Amino acid sequence: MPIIKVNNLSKAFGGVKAVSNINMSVEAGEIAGIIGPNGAGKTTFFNLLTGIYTPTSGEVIYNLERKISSKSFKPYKMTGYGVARTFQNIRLFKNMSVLDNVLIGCHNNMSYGLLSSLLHLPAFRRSEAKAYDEAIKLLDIFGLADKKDEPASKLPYGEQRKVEIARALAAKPKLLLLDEPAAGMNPNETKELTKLISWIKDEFKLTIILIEHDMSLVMGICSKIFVFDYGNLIASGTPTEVQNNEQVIKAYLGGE
Amino acid sequence: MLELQNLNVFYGAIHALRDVSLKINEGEIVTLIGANGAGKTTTLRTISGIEKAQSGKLLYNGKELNSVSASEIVKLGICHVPEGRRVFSTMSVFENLEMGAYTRNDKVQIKKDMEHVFSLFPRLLERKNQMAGTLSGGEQQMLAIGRALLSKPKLLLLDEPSMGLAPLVVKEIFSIIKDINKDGTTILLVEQNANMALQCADRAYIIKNGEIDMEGNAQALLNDESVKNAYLGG
Amino acid sequence: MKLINKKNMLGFLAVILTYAIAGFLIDKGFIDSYIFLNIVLIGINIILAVSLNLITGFTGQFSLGHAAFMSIGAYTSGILTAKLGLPFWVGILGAALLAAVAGIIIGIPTLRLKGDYLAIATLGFGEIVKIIGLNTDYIGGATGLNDIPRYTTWTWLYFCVVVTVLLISNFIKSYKGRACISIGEDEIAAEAMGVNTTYYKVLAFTLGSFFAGIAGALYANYFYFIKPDSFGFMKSIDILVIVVFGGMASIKGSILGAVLLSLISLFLQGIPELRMVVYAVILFLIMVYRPQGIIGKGEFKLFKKRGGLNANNQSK
Amino acid sequence: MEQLIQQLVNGVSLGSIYALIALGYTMVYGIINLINFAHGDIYMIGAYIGFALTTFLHLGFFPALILSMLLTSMLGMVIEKVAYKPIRKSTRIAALITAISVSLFLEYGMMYFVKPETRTFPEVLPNKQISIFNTSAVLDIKNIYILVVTITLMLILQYVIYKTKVGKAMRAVSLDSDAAQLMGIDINKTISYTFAIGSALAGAAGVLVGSYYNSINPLMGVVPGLKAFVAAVIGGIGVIPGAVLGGFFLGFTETLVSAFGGSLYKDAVAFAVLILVLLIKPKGLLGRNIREKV
Repeated sequence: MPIIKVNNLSKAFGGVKAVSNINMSVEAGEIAGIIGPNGAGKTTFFNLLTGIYTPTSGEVIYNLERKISSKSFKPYKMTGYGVARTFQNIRLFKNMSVLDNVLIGCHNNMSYGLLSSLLHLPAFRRSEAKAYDEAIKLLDIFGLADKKDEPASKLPYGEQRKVEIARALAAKPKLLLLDEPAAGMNPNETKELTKLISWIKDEFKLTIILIEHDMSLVMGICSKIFVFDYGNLIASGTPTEVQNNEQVIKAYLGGE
Repeated sequence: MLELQNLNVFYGAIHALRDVSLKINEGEIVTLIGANGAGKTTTLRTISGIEKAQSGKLLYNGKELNSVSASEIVKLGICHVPEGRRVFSTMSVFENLEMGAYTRNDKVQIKKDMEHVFSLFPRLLERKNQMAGTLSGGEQQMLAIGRALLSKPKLLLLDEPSMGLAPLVVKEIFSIIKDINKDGTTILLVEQNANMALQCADRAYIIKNGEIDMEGNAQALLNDESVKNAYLGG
Repeated sequence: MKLINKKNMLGFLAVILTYAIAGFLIDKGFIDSYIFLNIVLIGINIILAVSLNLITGFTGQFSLGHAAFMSIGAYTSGILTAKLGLPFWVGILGAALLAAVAGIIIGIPTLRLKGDYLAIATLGFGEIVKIIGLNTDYIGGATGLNDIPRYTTWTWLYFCVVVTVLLISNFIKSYKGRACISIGEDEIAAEAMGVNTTYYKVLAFTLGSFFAGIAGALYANYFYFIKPDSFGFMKSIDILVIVVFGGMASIKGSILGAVLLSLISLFLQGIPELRMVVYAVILFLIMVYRPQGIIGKGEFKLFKKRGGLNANNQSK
Repeated sequence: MEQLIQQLVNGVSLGSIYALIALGYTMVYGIINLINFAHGDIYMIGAYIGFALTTFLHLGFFPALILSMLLTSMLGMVIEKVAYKPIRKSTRIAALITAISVSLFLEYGMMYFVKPETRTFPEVLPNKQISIFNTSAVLDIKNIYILVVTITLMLILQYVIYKTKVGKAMRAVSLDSDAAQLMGIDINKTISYTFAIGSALAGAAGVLVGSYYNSINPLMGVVPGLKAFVAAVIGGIGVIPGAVLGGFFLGFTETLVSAFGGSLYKDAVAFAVLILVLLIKPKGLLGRNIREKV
C-alpha cells in the first residue's frame, strides 16, 4: 500500500513551471530516490511535499486511509502527519546545542502547560526527562552523544548532516524526506551514510524519499528511482531500468 | 596566465580552500569540477577578488592580485559570470549589457562589442528592451555571459553555466563557450555537469573538500575509471 | 533535572542574602533616597531588558515598541491604585495582564511581518499608544497622570525582578522556550520540525509584554507621576540598547547591561549639555567594537549579515 | 468644501516635503539595507544651513537652496564613511542602533552649537496669496515654489538614476551588489553617491520647510523624519516611485484627517495607515515580495 500518492502535481512561479504534472507513489517501507540535474525541480517538489509551497494544481496525499491532502498542509503540521525532512543546505539551529537541536525534533511529542514551563512543575520534569532519554538514544545511534553540549555550528559538516537526520527522526516520522544527504561528503563518509540510511529505515520502520546527486548512494540503496528533468518526471523504475533508459542518460548524464 | 599557489581561504571557522594550486595557460579552457560544497565557487570568488585569501599567492601574468580590489581585477581583464546567473532583474537586457561595459569608456568600441554579443546571442537582440528578470533561464545565462564579454575579458570565469537548464540549451551554451574561446578568450569553467565540462575543456582539475584531488588532461580524466565512478554517474 | 541541587541552592542563598543586606542598608539609611532611586531604575530596566530579550534576543522578533507595553502597565497601575484606590498587588497584576492583552492584540497581526518591517510596525504601534495617551483626558492627556501612591518599595522591586528573571529563565529551558529559540535561529527549520511559529511568536510577545507591564507598574508607583512622553520611541530604543549591549539571548547579559547602562547614564548627568552627544558616541563605539554585546554567544538570526552586501571585502 | 480645498493645497506641500525626505530613506535602504535614522537630522541641518545662508550672508532662496543641498550631500557622505562603513557587515540590530546613535549625535550636537531655541527663518519667498475659485481657500505662492522645486528635483533624480552611469551603477548595486562588483563597479563609491544624492534631497526639503513655516529648531527633524520613513515604507522601501507615492499619500491623509477634525490624532493615523498597509502588502504598495529560498 502506498504511503504517499502524488496526483498531477504542478507548481509555477510567475508563469514558469518549476514542477509540472507529476504523478507518482511510494510504497511503505521503500527507499525512493529522486535524481535529476540541478534546477530540475527536485527541491521544489520536496517543498510541495512538506507544505512550504502550495501546489498550483494537483495534490499530494499521505496516509491513504486518513487521506491527508496537500490542501491541509502547513509546514508546522507535517511532523504531526508523520512526515519529517532535512534540508539541502543544512538548516540546523546553529547556536543551540546538539542536544537541543534533537529536542526540538521531539517538539510535537511533548506537551505541558505554560505554568509548568514557567514554574518547572512535575509535568515539566517528567516530559523533559523522557524527551532527554529519547534524544540521547538517537545521538548514541549516530555516535554523537559525547558532543551533545556543543553548539551545532561547531561540528564538522558530516556530523551536522547526521544531527539533522537525528533531529528529523526525533519527530518519529513514518516518512522521512532527505534532501541531498550526501552533499559535501567524501566517498568514505558517503559510504557510511548509505549504510546508515538503510539501517535506520529498518530500525525505525520508515519510508524514505531522498534527493541525491551521488549515484553510488542512489543506486546502492534505492529500490525505486524517479528522474526529474526540467520540472517533469521523465522516468521511473528500478536502478537498472533507469540506468539503461536512453532519455535519462541524455538528460542527466550530459548526453553524447 | 593565471596561477594560484597554495591558496587558503576561510569563511569564519570553515576552511573552504586548502592549499589550492592551479595554473591556467593563455588560450586554454580549463575546468574545475567537484561536488556541491567542494570549494569550486570559492575558488572563483577568490580569483575575482570578492573573497580574500588568508595565505598563498594569486598571480595574473606575473602580477600579484591578492590585495587588488574586485573592480580593479575586472579592469585587468578577468570577468566572472556568477553561479545562478545573477542578472539585474529589473534592468533591461540592454542596460545589463551596459553594466558589463562599466569599466570601459571607449564608446565606439563598446558599440561594436555590443553588436558582436548580439551576433553571438541573437535572442538577446530580440529582447533588448525586456526586463532581464522576465527572460527564461537559458536566455538569462546568455545575458550573463554576454554581459561579462562586454568587459573585454582576457580570462573568463564561468560558474556552472549549465545549472538548471534543459539539455538542448546546455549544448547551445557550451558550443558558444567554445566559440568564445576560439576568439581568443581564456576560460576557467566550473561545472557540476562533469561529462559536459570534460568534453569541452583542454585540462581539468578535480576539487574535493577544498583540496585539489586530481588534475590532468580533460580527455584522460574523462576515461579515468575513478573519475567516472565518482562524478560521471558510473 | 532535579529541582534542588547544590548549584541552585547557592544561588537561592545569594538571592536571599542580597535582599536582606540591601534591605538592612536601606532601612538604616546607608543607602539614601538618591541611590535608591537609581536602584529602582536599574531594577525596572532589568525587567524591561530581560522581557524584551525574550522577544528579540531569543525569539528573534525585532521590536521597537517595548516602551508602549511598559506605558500600558504604568497607566493601568496608576489608574487602579490612584483613581480606584486598589492595593498595589492588584495594580501590578492588572498592569501585567492588560499589557499582555495588548501584546496579543498587536502580536497576532504584526508578527506576520519580518525583520525591519516588524520593527517599523512595532515602532508605529508604540507611537499610536503614546498619541492616544496624549489625547485621553481621563488619564491627564499631555500633562500626565498625577498623585499615584508610592507603593514601590525595595521588597516589591526585588521580588518583581527576581520573579521576572526566574520565570523567563525557566521558560527558556522548557520545550516552549526551546521552540521560541528555534524560531529565532531558523524559522523555516523550526516549522519543519513541527513548531507552530505564529503561536510561539505571539506567546513570546505576550509574555514579554506581561513583564514589561510589571515594570510599568513599578515605575508609576515609584515616581508618583507619569506622562505619555516618558514611554516614547527613545525609551524603546534604550531598552533595546541594553539587550544588545548585554548580549542577545543572554539573560545574564541583560542584567549586566541594565546595570552598566544605568550607571553610564547616571554619570552622564554630570554633563547635562553634552549628555546625549556622549551617549551617542558611546553607543556608536559599542556597536562598532562589541556588536555581539558583553555576553555575546555568536551569530544570531538578527545578527546575521545584512542582505546581500559584501562590499567591504574589498576595502583593506 | 473650502476647508477641504485648503487642506488639499496644504497636503500637496506636506506631501512634497515627505516625498523628498522619503526618497533619501528609500535610496539608502535600497543600497545598504539600513534604516538611516539620521536622515531626518540631515533635513534639519539643511534647514539650519539655509537659515545661516539667508540670515547672515543674505543669500536669496535659490542660491541658499543649492548651497544647502551641496553641503548636506557632503555631510551625508561623511556620515556614511565615518559611521556606516565600519558596520556594513554587522547585524541589523547593530546597524539600526548605530543609525540611531548618529541621529542623536547630530540632534544634540547641533543643539549644543545653535542652542535649543526655535529660530525664525527669514522671509525669502514672496508672500503672496491667491484665492482659489473665489472661495476663501487660499493658495500661497510658497506652495507653488515647493511643488515646482520638488517636481524639478524628482525629474533630475529620475534622469540621474535611469540615464547616467552612476545612476545605473546605483541600481545595479541595490539589485545585486555581488554581481555589480563582478562588473567592476566600485561599490564604496556608489554607496557614497547614493548618500550624497539622498542627503541633498533632504537638505532641499529642510530649506523648503524653513522658508514655508518660518521656524526651525534642532529637533525639527525627528517627527518629519519618522513620517517620511513611514511614507517610504508605505510606498515600498527601496522602490523610488514608492517613496514619492508614499510621501504624497501620507501628506494627503494627514491633511484630510485634520480637515475632518482629527488633527490631534493625525500622527496616530499615519502610523495606523502604515501598519494597515504592511498587513495587506507586507513590502509596501509598490514593493516586490521576495520569498526566502529553502
